[in-house]
Amino acid sequence: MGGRDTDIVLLDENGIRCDGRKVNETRKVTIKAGVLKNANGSAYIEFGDNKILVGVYGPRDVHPKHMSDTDTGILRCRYHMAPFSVGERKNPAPSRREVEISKVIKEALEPAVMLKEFPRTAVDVFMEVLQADGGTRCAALTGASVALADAGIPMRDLVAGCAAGKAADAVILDVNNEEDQAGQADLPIGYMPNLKKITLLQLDGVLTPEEYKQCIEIGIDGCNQVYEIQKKALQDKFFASGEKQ
Amino acid sequence: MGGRDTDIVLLDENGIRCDGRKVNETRKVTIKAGVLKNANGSAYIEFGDNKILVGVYGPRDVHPKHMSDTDTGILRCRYHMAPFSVGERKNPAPSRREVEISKVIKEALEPAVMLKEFPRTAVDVFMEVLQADGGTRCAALTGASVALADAGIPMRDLVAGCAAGKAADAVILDVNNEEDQAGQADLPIGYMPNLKKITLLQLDGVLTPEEYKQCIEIGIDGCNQVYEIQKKALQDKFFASGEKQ
Amino acid sequence: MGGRDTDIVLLDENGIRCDGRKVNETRKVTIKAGVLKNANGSAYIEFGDNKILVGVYGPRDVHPKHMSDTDTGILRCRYHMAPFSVGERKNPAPSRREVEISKVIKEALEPAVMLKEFPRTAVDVFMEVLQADGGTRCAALTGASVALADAGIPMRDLVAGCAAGKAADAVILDVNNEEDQAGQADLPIGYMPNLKKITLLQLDGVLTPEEYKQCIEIGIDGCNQVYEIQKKALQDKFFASGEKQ
Amino acid sequence: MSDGLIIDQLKKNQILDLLKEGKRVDGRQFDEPRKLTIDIGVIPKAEGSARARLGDTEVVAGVKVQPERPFPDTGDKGMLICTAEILPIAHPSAETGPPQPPVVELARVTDRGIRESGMLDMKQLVLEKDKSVIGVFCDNAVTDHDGNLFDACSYASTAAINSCKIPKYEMQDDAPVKIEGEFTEPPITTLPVSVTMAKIDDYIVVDPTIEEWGIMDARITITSNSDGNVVALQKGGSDGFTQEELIKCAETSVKVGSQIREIIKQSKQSDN
Amino acid sequence: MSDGLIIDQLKKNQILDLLKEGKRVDGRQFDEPRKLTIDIGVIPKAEGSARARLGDTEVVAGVKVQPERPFPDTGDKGMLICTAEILPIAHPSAETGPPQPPVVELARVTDRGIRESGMLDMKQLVLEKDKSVIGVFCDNAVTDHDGNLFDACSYASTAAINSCKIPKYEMQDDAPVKIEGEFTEPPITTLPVSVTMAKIDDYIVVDPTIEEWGIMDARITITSNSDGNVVALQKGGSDGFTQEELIKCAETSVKVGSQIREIIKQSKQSDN
Amino acid sequence: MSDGLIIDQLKKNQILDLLKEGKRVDGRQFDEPRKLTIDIGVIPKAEGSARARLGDTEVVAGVKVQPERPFPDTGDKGMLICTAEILPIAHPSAETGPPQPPVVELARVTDRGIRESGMLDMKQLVLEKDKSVIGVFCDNAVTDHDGNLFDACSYASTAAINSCKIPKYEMQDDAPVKIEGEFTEPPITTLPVSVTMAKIDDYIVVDPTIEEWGIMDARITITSNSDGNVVALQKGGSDGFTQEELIKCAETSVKVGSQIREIIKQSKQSDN
Repeated sequence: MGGRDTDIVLLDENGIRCDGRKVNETRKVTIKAGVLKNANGSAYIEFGDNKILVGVYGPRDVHPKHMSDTDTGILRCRYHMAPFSVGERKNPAPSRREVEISKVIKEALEPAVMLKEFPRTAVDVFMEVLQADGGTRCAALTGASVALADAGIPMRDLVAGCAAGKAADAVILDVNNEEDQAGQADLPIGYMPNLKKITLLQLDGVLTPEEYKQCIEIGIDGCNQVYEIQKKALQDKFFASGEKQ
Repeated sequence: MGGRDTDIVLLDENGIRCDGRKVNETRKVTIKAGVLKNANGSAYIEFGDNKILVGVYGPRDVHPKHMSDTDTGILRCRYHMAPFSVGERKNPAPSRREVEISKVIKEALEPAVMLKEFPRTAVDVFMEVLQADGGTRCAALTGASVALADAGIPMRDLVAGCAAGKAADAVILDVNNEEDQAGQADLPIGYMPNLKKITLLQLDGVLTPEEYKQCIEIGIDGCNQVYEIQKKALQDKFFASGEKQ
Repeated sequence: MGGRDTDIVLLDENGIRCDGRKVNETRKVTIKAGVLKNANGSAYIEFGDNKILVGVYGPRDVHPKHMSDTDTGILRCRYHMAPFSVGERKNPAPSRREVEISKVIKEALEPAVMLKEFPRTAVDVFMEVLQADGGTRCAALTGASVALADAGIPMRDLVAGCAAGKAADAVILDVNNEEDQAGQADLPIGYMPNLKKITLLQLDGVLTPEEYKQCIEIGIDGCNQVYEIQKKALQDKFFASGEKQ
Repeated sequence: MSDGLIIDQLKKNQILDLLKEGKRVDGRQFDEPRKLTIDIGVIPKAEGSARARLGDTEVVAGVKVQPERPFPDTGDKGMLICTAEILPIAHPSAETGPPQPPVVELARVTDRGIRESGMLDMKQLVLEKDKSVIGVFCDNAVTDHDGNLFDACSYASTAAINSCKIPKYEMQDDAPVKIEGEFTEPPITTLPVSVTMAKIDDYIVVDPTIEEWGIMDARITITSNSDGNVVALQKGGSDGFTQEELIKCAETSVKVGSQIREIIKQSKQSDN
Repeated sequence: MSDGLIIDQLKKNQILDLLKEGKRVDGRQFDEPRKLTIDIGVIPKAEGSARARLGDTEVVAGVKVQPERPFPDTGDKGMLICTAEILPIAHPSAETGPPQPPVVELARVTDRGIRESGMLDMKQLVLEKDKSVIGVFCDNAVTDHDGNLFDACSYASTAAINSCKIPKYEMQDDAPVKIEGEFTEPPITTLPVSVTMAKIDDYIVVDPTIEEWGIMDARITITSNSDGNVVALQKGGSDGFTQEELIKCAETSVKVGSQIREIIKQSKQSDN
Repeated sequence: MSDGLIIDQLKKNQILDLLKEGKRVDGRQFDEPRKLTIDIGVIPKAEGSARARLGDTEVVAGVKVQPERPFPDTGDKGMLICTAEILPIAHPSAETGPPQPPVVELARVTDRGIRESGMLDMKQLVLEKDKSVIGVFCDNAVTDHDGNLFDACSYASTAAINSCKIPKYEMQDDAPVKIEGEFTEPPITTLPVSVTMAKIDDYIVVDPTIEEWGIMDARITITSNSDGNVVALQKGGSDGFTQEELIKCAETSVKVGSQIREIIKQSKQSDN
């Protein structure tokens, strides 16, 4: 952030972005629920060129026992990148960045999950980034919501994720990798459309108060679009007759 | 493996190897049982220039308790190289290679140990390589069998270890360090002579099916020779009058 | 130690050291007890340019339980340096040096603490070096004694710390950083003035038997001086009307 | 989201009852931070340092400045790394050992607030392009924990970096050599300041104490710069915020942040 | 040897009873592997990739190719490293944290099968002797675990490396610079394929499912190359094999391996 | 301070009763170490090695000598590092895994005794100033533990270093190249020898066995050099020493140390 030197044209004279999108357009998002055999729930999401696999296990016993809570279930999240998911091979051990994102996603999902329904147990959400292209945390969060629902975990709402941001002095929706690297700000958002609550919010980069407002506005729009795709994925899994891949 | 460049003559025109042996000859093996004061059983083995000390503790309690098994005893093995045991000083922390060899040796010893005789407890086998010269895993396995017997652990058979391999296009017995580095294949074998079962088998390098058969054949021969030395070491310990070093 | 090359004059023709002190003079020591809000006891000590903060928690429960002792309380000590406390930034993870010093200080404090008075529990002493200038272990030990007393832990005596040493062929008191680097010996001492027992003693460097005797002699003198400052700090905390900073 | 802090039910009810009346346990307004005191130069041997006391929360930040070999793709900029650790003296619940997720988050949020603001003009911290650059390491040590470590670390870091001295180096034989006793001012462009707000029920309060922290439903940390722009942001906790709340929080952050910024500025002047 | 998998006694008896009748639970012949599907190019941004599904076991392998500084004694050869991890999504028993011995073994056996076969002609992967060589990293991620991870990782790795592209580099000022958009084929010499057999009582079955894996007495993994030679081998489990069994297993491995090799070859062609 | 060793009360009383009569359990005088046997050259492939048996405590020390890049501020001196580990074969209480504080202390005290004595003239171990120096690594492996590991490691280390051979190296293209078969003697200046004394009640005994170690109140390890000077010192345990005791301990250390030094010297001669 903060405008690294680059030759890339992030926004042309017609308001078209480097990947052909308009400023308020998301990348193509496809989600498929129930893709893993062993997991209690799962989802595979492609969010632009991001490719993320999410598996959910639980509610299940907690070891060691003293980590469990007699009043409530606990949610545990792990966001992890495959070594081959990024440009230069990544060390497989979890980085501090992955530890932080895991925590932020956990706290974005907690408002949506009815944890009190399964006291003493844990639900584990494992997000595996197979290919990364900017905006992985929003994509992982989006997929995790679908995987939780697929696992039959009681939920108040789905959480949909989409980033807003700023590049070439314009407020844009769904920041891709080039815009993240060469742009001015990245504001990932997680949103519960029915409950109208933002549960994930971070910011890298500089925004005026006015731009900040616009980013939140446009980001919520993006989340609402993503939400429709989440619902469709769950319907396809539960109601569609077949079309198994 | 796979024929690294080297000037060394692994086999001369008379069929003599770089250390003076014939193709079907093992290096000199000496074993002494009962060499440590504190261990319940122990052995010191020299296998060519390999020098390995093995100590056995147990059967003893398992901590934490949930690692124990009410139906059977468990065998735990650690193969470890001293920092000064190899050409360039080795980091004392266990490498992934040492972790794998520990597991392979454990599974080579398990068929020989009557684990059901000591449920809820563990027997620990610690193998310390003081000097390495090719074939350490076979040597460590050989010494470990003797140390287990020395500890009075009930056993169905001893496991004897000896590698076969290929160098200078010939099938050879008991691969030494130079042959391992510059040769074509290394096939370590662990064998129970009475039960006629192979319990350790690995391979690095390329063998035709026919060579593979020959290697197993010659390797079993080598194990049978090593077995006689194992038995003698135990007899010397238990029946010989003295000759304490 | 052992006389590294340096241009510094450690002792001039008038017997004055590089920081202006005489050979038998300590640096300025100031101690303030009760400086932390959350800790059960605490102290801030400046020993020359050393600045060290000590916090004490306990007696409190021990986790895991099997680490506790039904017959006695246990003392746990952690000596730790802030990354910015030394010339070149220090990695925040505890070094082997810090592990050793923690153990040496623990064993220097144990004779002074009446551990039998609080069986099954632990007292934790955390020493944080904010700025280091030679002699940190003596300074930390000195501060820790005051913090333990401030926490109301029953004690037989305070332990006062001060190093003796050798520089420019002279026996000196309270070795500073330059003298530690360029001098000939450093002999840190921990001493219980009432019980007349030395509870911490280490040595780096070479001393003749006669110099060794002189070092212990002068070091005990230094500890006695430090002891007066310790007592004053505790009086200021408990009896003085106010003068809160 | 309590990050391991346990507050008893009685205390919780007391706090909630007061909030309903528009009051806080310690008498502050909802948008009023605790008293902030900043002392700079507390670690004279470090190139910069500051002790920040925010109520009973206390942090010591020390800045080390030393030459570093740059990463291959950023050889035209200096390096800046901020860290944070909660010392075990700070609270009975503080743990030694590898940092747990809440501490990793604290360190990363502290770092991001400084870094994303562009506080230091990193291009001025190059000794020789691609060979040697100046590294600025600002390590925060929490010495007493009464809640809201995010802001205390933000203030200590900004004050320490703002008041640091950059030693002069000369390149000799491709290696940087320090010129003893010569220093330059750090290339400061702006002063980033974070303000953390806790949401308890539907009330949002600035600068939560450890008790408010322990019972809050959600929190948000918003960092603004000298121009009143937003430069970093971190939502936490097990609940969410409405769009309106977030707009309001940003306004509060900019407003409160400008008061804090004055205290940080004065800390430097009072030292001179 | 169960590597932590627990199979109930009823299931175990059922499997054993069927084996005595010459049958397997899923209807396969003793020497018949499960259906293998390989899709290559599933990670387009990696230089090579493959997803292998062996029954319900699934592995994604990704290949990264990048310049590396060689070790002092192997400056005339490129680098090749294969790894494997069992993702926690793959099975309820999978653990995060440092790899346990069974995972270390999986990774090392996967690596050895590729490396010892000489699959890649490493001498062709040198940019400048002793200064810079091409490193090929093939990382296997197990995404669903229904037994026999050894073979699934072998097939995914071989397919991913076989189908990878090697970017072109030029040495400039002793440093390798990538030429965008230019690639060469990897220097493939042979296609190694492992076949794992489980011994249950005295029956030996190819490609065990997770249930067969959980009750087996011993196992052997034999890797053969395109010439039908044996290139790597790993015995595991708490029992041993007779000499005759081992000869038979090698024959089975070569035979089954040649069928598998055709599927791997076709996966590349169907992509083009 | 027992470092995890538990001695039963009966044994403890027996030891104490004997001490009151001026006797020790194994019949030794208070100032009498156990029988020391040193064999050098036990690891022929290492550049130096020694096995020290002190009673039933046994340590094998191996010395590796290899070229190293020096640290920036010590480019005019070779490197010397001694380590120690307690192998799990040595005692039922020995643990694998990262070294616990008692093992860290053992390693550091062993290292300090050798290093601070100036045993090796490090200035003679430079191949090219600031570029390449000779590193001497002496690793101690405790193989049987019957108490007083400090002294056993001290003797094994001193004997191993004293008898090591330094390979010859030539600098070629800024890199050191070993000249096969050529060696020089190590630049030995003095032979450091530690003597450890345990305080039990008010009795001080030299070279405690594991049982004496388990019940002692405090201990002190004093290392002296060939000139009879004190070069390193480490107090341990949960009690203190009086000034008089410490003076006496130093005298004992120098006296006993000179006997030990003869055994170490002879171990080298008997090898030749």
